[in-house]
Amino acid sequence: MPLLARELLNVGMSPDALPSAALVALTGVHLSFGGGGNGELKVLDGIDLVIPRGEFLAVLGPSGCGKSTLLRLVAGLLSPTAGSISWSEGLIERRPSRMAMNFQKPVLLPWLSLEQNALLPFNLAKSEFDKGMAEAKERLERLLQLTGLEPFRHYLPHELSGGMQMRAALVRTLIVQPDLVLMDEPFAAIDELTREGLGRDFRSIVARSDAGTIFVTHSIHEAAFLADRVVILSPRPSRILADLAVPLPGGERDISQRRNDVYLDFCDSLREIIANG
Amino acid sequence: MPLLARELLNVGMSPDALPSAALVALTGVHLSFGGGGNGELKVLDGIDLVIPRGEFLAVLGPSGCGKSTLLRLVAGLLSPTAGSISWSEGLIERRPSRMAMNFQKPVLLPWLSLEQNALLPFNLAKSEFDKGMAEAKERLERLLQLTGLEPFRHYLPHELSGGMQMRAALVRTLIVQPDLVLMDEPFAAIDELTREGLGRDFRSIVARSDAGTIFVTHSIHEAAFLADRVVILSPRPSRILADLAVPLPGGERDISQRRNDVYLDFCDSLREIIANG
Amino acid sequence: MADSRQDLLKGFSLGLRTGAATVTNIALAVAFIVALWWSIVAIFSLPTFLLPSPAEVALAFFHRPAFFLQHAQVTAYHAALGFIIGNSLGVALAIVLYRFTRIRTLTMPVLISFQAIPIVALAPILIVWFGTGMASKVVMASILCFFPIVINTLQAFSSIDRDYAELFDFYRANYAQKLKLLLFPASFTSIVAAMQISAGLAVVGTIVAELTGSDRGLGHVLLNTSFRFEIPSMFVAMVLSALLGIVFFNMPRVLRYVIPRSWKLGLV
Amino acid sequence: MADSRQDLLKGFSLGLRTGAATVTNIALAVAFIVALWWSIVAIFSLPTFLLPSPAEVALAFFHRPAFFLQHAQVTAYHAALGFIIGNSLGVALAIVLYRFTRIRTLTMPVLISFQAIPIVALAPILIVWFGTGMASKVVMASILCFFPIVINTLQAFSSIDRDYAELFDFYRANYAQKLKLLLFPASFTSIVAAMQISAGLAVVGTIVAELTGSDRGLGHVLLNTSFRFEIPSMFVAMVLSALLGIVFFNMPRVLRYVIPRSWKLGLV
Amino acid sequence: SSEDDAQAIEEQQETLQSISFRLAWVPDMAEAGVFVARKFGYFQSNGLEVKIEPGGFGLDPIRLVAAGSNDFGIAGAGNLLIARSQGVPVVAIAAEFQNTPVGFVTRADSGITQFEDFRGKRVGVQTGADTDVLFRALLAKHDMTSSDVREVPIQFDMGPFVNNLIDVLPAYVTNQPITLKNRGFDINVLTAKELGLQYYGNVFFTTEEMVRTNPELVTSFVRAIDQGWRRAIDDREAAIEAVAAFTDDFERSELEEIYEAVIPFILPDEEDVQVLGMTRTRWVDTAQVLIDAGLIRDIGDIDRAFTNQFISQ
Ligand SMILES: Nc1ncnc2c1ncn2[C@@H]1O[C@H](COP(=O)(O)OP(=O)(O)OP(=O)(O)O)[C@@H](O)[C@H]1O
Ligand SMILES: Nc1ncnc2c1ncn2[C@@H]1O[C@H](COP(=O)(O)OP(=O)(O)OP(=O)(O)O)[C@@H](O)[C@H]1O
Ligand SMILES: [Mg+2]
Ligand SMILES: [Mg+2]
Repeated sequence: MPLLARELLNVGMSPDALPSAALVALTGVHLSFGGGGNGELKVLDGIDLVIPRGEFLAVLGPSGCGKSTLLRLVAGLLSPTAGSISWSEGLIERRPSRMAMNFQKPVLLPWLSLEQNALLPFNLAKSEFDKGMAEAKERLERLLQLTGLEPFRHYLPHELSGGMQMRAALVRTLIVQPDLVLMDEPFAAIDELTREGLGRDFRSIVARSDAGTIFVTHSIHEAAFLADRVVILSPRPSRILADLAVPLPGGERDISQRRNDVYLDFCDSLREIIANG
Repeated sequence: MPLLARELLNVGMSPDALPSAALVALTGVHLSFGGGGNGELKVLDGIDLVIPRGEFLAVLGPSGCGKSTLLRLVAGLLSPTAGSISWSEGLIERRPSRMAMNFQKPVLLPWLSLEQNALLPFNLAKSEFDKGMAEAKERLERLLQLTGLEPFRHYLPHELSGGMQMRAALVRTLIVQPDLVLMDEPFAAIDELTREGLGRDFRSIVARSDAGTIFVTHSIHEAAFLADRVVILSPRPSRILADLAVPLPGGERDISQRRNDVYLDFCDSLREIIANG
Repeated sequence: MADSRQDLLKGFSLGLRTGAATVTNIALAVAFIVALWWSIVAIFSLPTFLLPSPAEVALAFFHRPAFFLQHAQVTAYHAALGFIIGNSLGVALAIVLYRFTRIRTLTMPVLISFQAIPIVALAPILIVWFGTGMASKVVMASILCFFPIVINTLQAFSSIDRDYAELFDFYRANYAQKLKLLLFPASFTSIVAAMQISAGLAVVGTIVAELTGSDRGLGHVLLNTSFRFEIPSMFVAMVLSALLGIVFFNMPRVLRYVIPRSWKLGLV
Repeated sequence: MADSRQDLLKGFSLGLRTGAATVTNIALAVAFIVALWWSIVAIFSLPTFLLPSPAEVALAFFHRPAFFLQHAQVTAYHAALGFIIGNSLGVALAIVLYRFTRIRTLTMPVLISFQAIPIVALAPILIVWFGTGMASKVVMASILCFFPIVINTLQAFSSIDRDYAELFDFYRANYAQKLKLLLFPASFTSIVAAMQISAGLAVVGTIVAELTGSDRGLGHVLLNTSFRFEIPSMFVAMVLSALLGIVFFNMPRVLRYVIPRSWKLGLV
Repeated sequence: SSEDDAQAIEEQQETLQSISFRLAWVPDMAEAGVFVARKFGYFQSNGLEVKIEPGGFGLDPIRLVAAGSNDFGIAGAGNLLIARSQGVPVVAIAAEFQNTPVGFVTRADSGITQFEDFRGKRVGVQTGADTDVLFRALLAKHDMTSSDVREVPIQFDMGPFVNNLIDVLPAYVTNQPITLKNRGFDINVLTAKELGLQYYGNVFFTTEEMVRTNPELVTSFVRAIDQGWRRAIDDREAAIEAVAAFTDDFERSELEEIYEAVIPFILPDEEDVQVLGMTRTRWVDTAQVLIDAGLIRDIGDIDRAFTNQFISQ
């Protein structure tokens, strides 16, 4: 069992007794996809993981190891084959006001403009939001500026480039201010410079709130630079290879830290764990 | 006009008079998307570009600048608003045997298994291929091994992870052996280690043939490491900011060159051009 | 290549684009039919009582236009009511059946078996239950409209991309929201196409009902003129029913201009 | 949540899954209808001539089962032929119309106007052209089948994702390949749904044709028994036509097991 | 031997002339003579091979015969006159029903026993049908208009009457009253004749052209049905057997009842008229009914609407 999880979980604790600091706890979670002509496929093979309030957790792992599946489990969109997951109160029931998710694909509704797509969470769960549409619209403006999508607000999804579609999905995710944010490779289709800027901005947005974050990425540097803690998954069937705190200060971070030796060494060690996993 | 293009093109040459070493030449290509309620959008603003036989060209540029659009133009799927494009003989007409394209999205047919999707080009243009299905199947096996998809050959697309879908599309693209390969961020959804491996393998595959390659990527390091030449596009409306030869040897490359100072400096200079663009 | 792509991507319109273009196309089509008809009559030198020429039919119409138009109006009114009722109920049922799989499993065979009962055979019973007045006509038109809508709507709902379903599940959208923001917009063109099919059936259903007991409507005119051997007048009724069909076929397309706008407005 | 997702994603089957489940469901549905029917008769104490009880209808059937089954067989045969012809022509026309936009623009209003002419009124002309025999029945069944298929197939073709269109254009797929590898597989469930609609219409079309001049088939039995007020026998004919409808409705589903497999085989 | 017989028939068939014949409605005892002619070889012995085709809903024998789809047909005499008034060249070659079997049925307890009693009552109207024609003529004859009764549009089934939606049911008295009585209804039957109308029922007809160009064929045809009807009238068993051989729609007991009801309408009720024969007087009366009903303007060239030339004297 990884270190942090062991700290937070008393062995033998019932899944409902969630430590007050924790948002989600996974205990011995197994998941298999089954049947359908291709035989059973074991994807997750005993995952123990706790996400505390206010923490930014990055998840690294080879393609197809089960990262998206893990996020789906945390989001309550899938149920584990074995093991259990417990959420802090209201987290599941009050999506999307308390939990937000950025899917690996943009999943924009083709008949709605960028702006309308971005406001979808509000329209789907009006009653959940304390702050109303006015505030959402203010936030929309800021996010459109941030992502450089302002001139395209009335474009339909098929008129946007691949990266712009991902950014539009990002706006939709961040327009709510939840307790837990699930991000599935949000910056994969975006160029390096924009990506760095967006990463920094994203971290400062969640750092200012008390939100916890699970951030799936393929970039070791991005994981190390953005997160407070990095979890590395093994190839399928996936177990947790490592669960490490990032040796950088909390709060906002600036680009200069990327030349920092501690940071570069940390990246190298992550790289080594992955390569040997 | 960028250097290489000037070398290859005689000023005032007719678009049909393509230098024998060139696969494609773009001359003063402009492209706008228009009308549709959102006004005109200038995307490409005078692109001159020549892709010689056997060259690996990387294209860098901010999200939404027009990289995918440029590939669509080269592929003959769009026509320029102004300017002209000429192809070496048969390149357009004999797709996919002489030109292959890897789209930014995987675009796998949902009702076909991975394997069936990968063999699609052969089924669509049987008569174009000198070498028959037997050879294609051999190649399929090698590519499935290379991409680690062998155990999933009978899976349907929705049963694959995001990265696996991209890899499946890659198999479909590389199963033919064309003169020109167009790659639109083929490794975007794939983890770093796999990505490095695939990149190396991809380069060695095309290096062994005489194929030209246009490779759109968001990663400066990837561009510098894989390509013979890098083109940097400005933000929309796009022009060519720089067109630079990569100071690394041709042929296959190995990972040690990534620690090479010449390489690192080159990356820094690319980075600088992009940042100031 | 660029062209062939454009072609393949061209939006679905059944060839009836904007209002003006629609009218032009229909005019062209009508001209074509009339030409064809006339040449058949001429080439086979068919007698009036088998197939009158377009001129004879036109003459019969202009002999008493008000008479024909009044009856056509009655049929149009009943067909429109039947269309609205049949489609509303059909969509409503599809909504329920999509939600409750168990009910769908049990209900479909029942519905299908009703669909296969020839309405002409049902007519006498409908007359007994709903009287010879308007109700029996409207009921028959509704019944004919009903099935294509139910089946096509269910089909359209079921073929929506699973990624969207996941998105809406994540956002805890309730069924009403799924309907409004996902199922309907995504199925819109399918449902309009189904309504276009049922629009024609509404006209046919009304006329068949009028054939089995009515003193008004095009069905009544058909029956009466065929008995009086006024074949050109009978063809006037047939031509009017065909024209009604064209008008009805284009009615659902109005939805394209009305509903999506309001959906969008409702959203932002 | 996981459950509701499953629900939303559930494949389209109109509640009729595998062969065994289908039979069970139909049996349940039939039992339900019979129970409902019987209780209506009992509660309102309806006389036989208005609505005979299931027992009376069953009695009428078992009085001369061979008679009814022979006529049902004739109808089934004609309807099946009409179904096959109508659907084949319908799909063929949709293929042509989708390819040639200009033709589509001009043809649709013509087709629509034909659809809205009540088939009963057309009967004399069809009889003159096709005779009183089998041909006129098959033609009418085909005509009724034809339109839903054309319209739904066109609609399904037109709603295919543009990314796929681009892929096929890049690979220079010709129209035949697009049809075989993209348009048909992607529209498969839509086309099956449309065929299910037209399967019911094929039965109705045949019976209507039999009402207009025939000495065989369920339509003939309906006409005869209704005229002679043999209401239980008339209901036997109606029940048989409903059962035929159920059988026909499930026929297109066989395609699900046949065609996709061959497509796949053709591909690898 | 039977083989020789078969060969003989085959040889004979080669010389037979094929014609088609369209019934007015589904096969019924009303065409017993035709079926007897078929069953007992009278068509063959007259050199004919006859294809008998049923009528049905929405199908008009006059249009089919006039268009050349069929050679001969059966249709209401009234329809024939209406068609002729529209210029359709068809001509009656033999009467089948000397009087129309059309009439009205009322409930016994309704007290409706004559046309005057229709006032204010709910009368079923089968738009355009013979019953409608007779009803309009009767209105005119009694100086009534349609506003004197309550018209209810119906079709050919008895549902509305049985369910008491109407008081007066237009009916074929050879048929529907039997059904109603068998179902236990107590009814009055008013035939057209009893109400004072002289009106032919179904007649055999062909085109003027056929009469002009191929009178031998018409003669053969009429002779065959004449022989058929004479046998049918004399031999109930033969009639029933012949109808049952053509259609399995009826049960034997029904056929007997209908036979008894049909024959009186076939038998001539005028002086010097034989089976299938016609008179100018009754054709004029028939036309007068149509004139009263507003369906034709005048009797026109009534003499050319029918011909007795093929009836054996
Ligand atoms: N069909 C279209 N209609 C209108 N605008 C379009 C269309 N396709 C692309 N665009 C616009 O063209 C611009 C360039 O798009 P393109 O897809 O080429 O960008 P890109 O460089 O590939 O970006 P990315 O890196 O995000 O994929 C974008 O601003 C996009 O909005
Ligand atoms: N619906 C499904 N049916 C069967 N197998 C599935 C299904 N969904 C996912 N899988 C399998 O589960 C494994 C993990 O998938 P997942 O999407 O979680 O990977 P991932 O770590 O997100 O990969 P990537 O980095 O490529 O996105 C894959 O092998 C995939 O084939
Ligand atoms: Mg994933
Ligand atoms: Mg792109």
